[in-house]
Amino acid sequence: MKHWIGTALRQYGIFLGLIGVVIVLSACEPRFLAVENLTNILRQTSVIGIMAVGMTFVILTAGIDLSVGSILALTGVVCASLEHRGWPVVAVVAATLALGALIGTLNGIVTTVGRVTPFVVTLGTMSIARGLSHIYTGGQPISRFGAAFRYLGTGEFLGVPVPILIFALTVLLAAAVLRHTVLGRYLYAIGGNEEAALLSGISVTVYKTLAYTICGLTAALGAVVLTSRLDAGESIAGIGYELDVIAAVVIGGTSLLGGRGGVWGTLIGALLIGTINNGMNLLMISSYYQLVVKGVIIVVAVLLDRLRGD
Amino acid sequence: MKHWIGTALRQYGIFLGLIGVVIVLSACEPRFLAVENLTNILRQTSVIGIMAVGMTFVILTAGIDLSVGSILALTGVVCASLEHRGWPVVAVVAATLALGALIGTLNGIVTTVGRVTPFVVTLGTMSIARGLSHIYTGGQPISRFGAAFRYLGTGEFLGVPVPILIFALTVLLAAAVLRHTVLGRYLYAIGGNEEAALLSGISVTVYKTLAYTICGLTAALGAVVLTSRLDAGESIAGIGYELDVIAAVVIGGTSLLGGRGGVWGTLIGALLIGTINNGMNLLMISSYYQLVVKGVIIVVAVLLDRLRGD
Amino acid sequence: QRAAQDDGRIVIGMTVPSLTHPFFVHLRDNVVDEAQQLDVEIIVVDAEDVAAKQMSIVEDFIARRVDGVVISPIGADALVPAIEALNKASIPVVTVDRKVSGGQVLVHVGADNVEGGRAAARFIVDQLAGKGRVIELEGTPGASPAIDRKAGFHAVIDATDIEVIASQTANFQRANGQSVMENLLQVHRDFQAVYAANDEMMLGAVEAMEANKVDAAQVVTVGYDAIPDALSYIRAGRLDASVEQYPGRQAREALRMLVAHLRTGAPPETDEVYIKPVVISAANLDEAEDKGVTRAQ
Amino acid sequence: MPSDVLLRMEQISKAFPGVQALQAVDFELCPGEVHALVGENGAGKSTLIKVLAGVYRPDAGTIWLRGRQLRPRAPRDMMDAGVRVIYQELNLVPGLSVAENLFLGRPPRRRGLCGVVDWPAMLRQSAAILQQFGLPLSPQTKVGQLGVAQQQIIEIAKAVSCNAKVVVMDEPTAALTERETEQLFGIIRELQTLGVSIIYISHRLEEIQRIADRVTVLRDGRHIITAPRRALSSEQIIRHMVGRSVDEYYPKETLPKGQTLLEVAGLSLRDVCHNVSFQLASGEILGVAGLVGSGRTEIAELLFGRRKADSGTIRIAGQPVRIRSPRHAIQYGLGLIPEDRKRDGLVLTMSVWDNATLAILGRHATWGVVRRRPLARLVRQATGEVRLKASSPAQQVKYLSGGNQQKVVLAKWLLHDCQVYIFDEPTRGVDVGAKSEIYRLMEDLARRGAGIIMISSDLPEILNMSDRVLVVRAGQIAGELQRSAATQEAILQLAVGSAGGAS
Ligand SMILES: Nc1ncnc2c1ncn2[C@@H]1O[C@H](COP(=O)(O)OP(=O)(O)OP(=O)(O)O)[C@@H](O)[C@H]1O
Ligand SMILES: Nc1ncnc2c1ncn2[C@@H]1O[C@H](COP(=O)(O)OP(=O)(O)OP(=O)(O)O)[C@@H](O)[C@H]1O
Ligand SMILES: [Mg+2]
Ligand SMILES: [Mg+2]
Repeated sequence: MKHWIGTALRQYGIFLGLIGVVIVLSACEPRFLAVENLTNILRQTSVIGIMAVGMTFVILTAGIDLSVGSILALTGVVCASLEHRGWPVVAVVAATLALGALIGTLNGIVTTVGRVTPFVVTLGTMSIARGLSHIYTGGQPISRFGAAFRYLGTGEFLGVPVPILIFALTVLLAAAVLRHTVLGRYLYAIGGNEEAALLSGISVTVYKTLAYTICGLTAALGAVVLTSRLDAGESIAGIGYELDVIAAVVIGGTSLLGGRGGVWGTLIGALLIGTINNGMNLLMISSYYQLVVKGVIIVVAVLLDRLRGD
Repeated sequence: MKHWIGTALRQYGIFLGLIGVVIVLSACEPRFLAVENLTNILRQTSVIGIMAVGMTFVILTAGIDLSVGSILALTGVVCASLEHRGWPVVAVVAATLALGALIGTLNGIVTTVGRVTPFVVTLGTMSIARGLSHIYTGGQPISRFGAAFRYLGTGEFLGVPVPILIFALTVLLAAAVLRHTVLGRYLYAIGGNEEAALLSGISVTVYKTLAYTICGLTAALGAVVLTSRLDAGESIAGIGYELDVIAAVVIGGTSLLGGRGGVWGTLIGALLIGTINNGMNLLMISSYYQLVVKGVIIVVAVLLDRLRGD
Repeated sequence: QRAAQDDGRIVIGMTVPSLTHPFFVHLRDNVVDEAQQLDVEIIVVDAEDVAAKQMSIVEDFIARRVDGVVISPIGADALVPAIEALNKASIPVVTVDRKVSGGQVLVHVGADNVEGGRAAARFIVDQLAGKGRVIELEGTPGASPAIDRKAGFHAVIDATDIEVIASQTANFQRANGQSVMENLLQVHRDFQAVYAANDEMMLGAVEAMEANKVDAAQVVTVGYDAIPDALSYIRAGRLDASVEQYPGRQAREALRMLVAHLRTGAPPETDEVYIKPVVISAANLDEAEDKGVTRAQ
Repeated sequence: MPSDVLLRMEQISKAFPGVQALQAVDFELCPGEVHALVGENGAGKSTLIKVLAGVYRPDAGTIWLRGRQLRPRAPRDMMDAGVRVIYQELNLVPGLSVAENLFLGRPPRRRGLCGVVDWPAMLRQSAAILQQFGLPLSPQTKVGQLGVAQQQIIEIAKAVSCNAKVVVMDEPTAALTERETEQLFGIIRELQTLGVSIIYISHRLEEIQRIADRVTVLRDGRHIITAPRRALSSEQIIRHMVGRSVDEYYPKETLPKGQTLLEVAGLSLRDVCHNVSFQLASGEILGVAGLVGSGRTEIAELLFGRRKADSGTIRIAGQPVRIRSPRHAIQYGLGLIPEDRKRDGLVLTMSVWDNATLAILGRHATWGVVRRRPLARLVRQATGEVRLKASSPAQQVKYLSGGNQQKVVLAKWLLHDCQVYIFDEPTRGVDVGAKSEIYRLMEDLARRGAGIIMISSDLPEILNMSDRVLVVRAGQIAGELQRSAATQEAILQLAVGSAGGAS
């Protein structure tokens, strides 16, 4: 198991890149390596990270989902309003996840059955879901939740912050699904060669759709964590997240052309982005220069990874 | 020639979708079809459209360029400051275009020689170029230009607004390049089967890089038009344009997996987006509902296109 | 006389920089409400923080032949051509909140972001008695309110003994405010005040401080925009203050003056209405616009 | 041995992670010579020519052309030096026209306007080339619409039509029928008279016997022998290749016919096939012969639900069925081994294990979780049966030699218990040793009661393995021959339609 994770990390991720960034940062700022700060990074990465896990499924099939940020907003405000109506936390979470999965499934169906390229479908959904969340809330945040709900974003379990736990479980579960289930193997096959998958009797329509369902589901899970963490559900949440989420997946080595990559790489990709953001705050780089530094680091980290082989 | 354009339009574009949208809009709002309004749409579409032409080259090779919005900003502020220094307009334009082409070439080189996936490279450039433009201007716009420079964005030539003319020339030139030159054909070959192109002795590195060069060039051309039109060069110009530009290309039927599509489709894609935005404003649809309507129209227009065949 | 054209109903086009900022949502809500009272039709279009988009929206308004335009320009310079186009089409235009640097504007109703920044700084200087360390959260790099609010803030604070120990951007977003503050707390524990260029970031920062066991009562916290959420934080004692620019009042005033002009043809008495930004704290909570009430359906 | 050597490769070594593909291999080529390169699947033949072509850089060794040392860094370099390669795997751009593919990398340009393609000239020259190769195609046809054989001919035409000094052909005939093969030999002879040298790779030893001047045998990446063709018999070549003699080429025995498994009546699809009717019984091997482009593959695709017929009925075990998709076909007990492994058969980015199990994963899962252990045993068995040479089941299929890739596709369907197997060019690119193994497997399947439709362009294979032979011409069944009546002449006659056959 341990060995297996290690291999996977080395194989997919830009492991060296992340290590490099960590080394530089800890040299510049000793407090970077403090346990609290590392926890901090993980906690901050959790929302994007959870969403990126679902996105990995979609990208593995050579698809893309631009609507995750908007799904996050819509499910987030619905989640917040259900909590306000006094629903029990379990029901709130279940309903939120179901809504996310539903929107994802719709994305999938229009893509597969309607044979519209996923970029366009999810671009449409991105706009529609954002509009709906504004309409639902009238643009005002829905805030102040009960302690039970806030536990999901701010609580700790055995000393580990709950968002980190949720993130970790999502990654582990996704890795297991991708590796050990029919669904996972089929998604790789579809992404690698859709024609061959079809001729092997795989129901491409169903499995591709499932990838979008999962992506919608994780976006909703991200929404639960974010809403609880911020103590507010906002219709403006998650604007621009699609780029961060896709970036985490792609930096983590999953190919936009499908069939290659995995969720361990995505974990590293998300951590790399989170670490860079954290590090620049710690080093107090001013905002204009942050943009330059961030861009350079991303490219260099991935280039560094090239040294590794091939 | 005329026939050929017609075929191309029908082949690639979501021509039916655009026609459908136009019919609905002119039924709802008679002023939509007024010449001034149609000119209006073309003028508004020109900047995104010009950039989308270059993006088509990149996407045809199965690449992507996220940095176009930032290149627009950086070249735009440089263009503005050169104008302020009293350079002749021709020199200002030439220098701006050269800068855009240079940045594009850098994108291309890191992608091809460094073998880093273009998504990551241009994500980095997006951040770097944005930061540089903020640093260059200190965040302050550079505005008020001479009449000669303003002619490019606001003038008319034989009754046609100059931005529309530039847009039209760009599309025509690009269509000719893609169809009739070695460069164009090689880009299709590379996007269709990179391995085969390489084994046939095509210098994949050089031609792929050229696609990014062209994309940077058109982003700079867009910057010239925009800067002149707004009478200001701003470091925040073009934020989020990458999505609009890529959307125009993809809605126009060019495949993100490369090798299929063309610049006529891109033209229609850009016009479709421009028409929707314009129409919703004419129909006085309120902002939140605009998002929903826009999303629905995009998806439906592309679905409508499916009816056409296959 | 313009209003007599077509069906006789006055149609107003309005465009704001971004409806993803609660400030403009509130402004929109008020203006929509006011339009109802004035019996005019209004459309409010979001320019998504892109100057070129705002210009296109204005052009569409001209094509639609609206009777008047209310605009809160994204950039003072970049929207001048849009104003000039309106002038050319003889459509009267008023600006709200932010100004433009050229063209003919019927009237400008606004508050000054630079002045608001100064007010926030003065509040901190008062509370800290002129000494201490402060953390600043900036808005989206390059955005004009981010630049103006920062400029005003520094104009005052730099003249005192108060030290700005960290200045980082959180892009006007709550989630970013939270994570940037969490990060800063890793290296900074010794500070007495936090200033954020909008409430969204501030509220995120407050959440971060509370979660990290920083005693919020010991820290002077000042946000900007006085959004309802922020007011409720102030009421609960979790936030000290927020700068109020009265967007509702601004918008209503602007619309009233525009409609009056359209109905009577008379120019307004003044070409600039200036609303002074006020720092709202627990002491003067009722001076804030009650923003929950006028929410549009 | 001729003294004037055109091309010399000395002590070439090349290792890939986990395999030493080439170890100090020497190879030389004289002007106007046809030099055959043979060896088992995975012996290193393709690797050697890719080193020559500048695709791979060798770990050690040197390449000399006309006494000058070359250090190719990209395929372009060797092309400029006059070396043209027909690769084993098709390398065409599916979205481009035939004309553009023929001139890929060297389109005719307008005089005076460098960089502008001369379309009229390109179309004209393409039409001439197509005519020369007997392909009744418009130069504007998209290559993606063509069958494998036609694509292969285009590959050949592309390489041959540009005045090369050396032409390398890596299994050019694997997908071709007799007629096209003859045509190719004609072209090779023509090239020879022009002084062009040819490196010829094939697993069909009778071809080697016919055209080669010299033969070089590789085994496990090592050079075994180079000798004039006359000095080596086919048996000797095989012994050098495998290190032992291979017995019993075609293990065909006639089995008693069982009940009818599949009945096809009146199957038609516009422009593709007309009124196709036949039956298949349990235990039977039904050979399907025909010329390239005759529509055999299309008939298979219709049966398998990849295309939808306009009319006609299909009965399986007596029951009429409507097959709507490949998935559906599989549920009815059909299996299709497609002719184009790269396009339709394999997920190149996945491992041998994943590819082999793709069609049966669903059946070996509990609650969607794959039960690996029993599967692993099955995979081991199947890959053993086809004699797959791979470093491990985890190896990516992309890095297997062509023949071994074909074996993975075979293994995939052997693992799937089908009632009816449709093999479309099953032994394409497979070496002699493994070929007889595959024939034995087909026999086994038939003995177990399965019915087999074997589409093949390899006439000896058809003649020796089929109980019955269907001959397809222009999308129609031109005739049906019992095993006793099936001769090369009879089949060819039906295929080209020169004389009326039984129908
Ligand atoms: N790119 C590669 N990466 C890793 N291994 C490779 C690669 N290419 C070839 N090999 C391995 O090198 C060995 C030789 O392969 P090669 O393709 O040269 O065989 P071949 O003689 O052409 O076989 P065939 O008759 O099946 O085409 C094989 O074991 C193959 O798996
Ligand atoms: N998608 C398609 N569109 C149009 N024509 C097609 C298409 N696919 C195949 N054809 C045509 O159908 C005919 C039969 O194709 P194909 O070459 O695959 O037959 P085949 O008998 O299997 O021969 P082989 O497998 O030896 O190439 C050819 O004339 C081919 O051009
Ligand atoms: Mg080979
Ligand atoms: Mg065939």
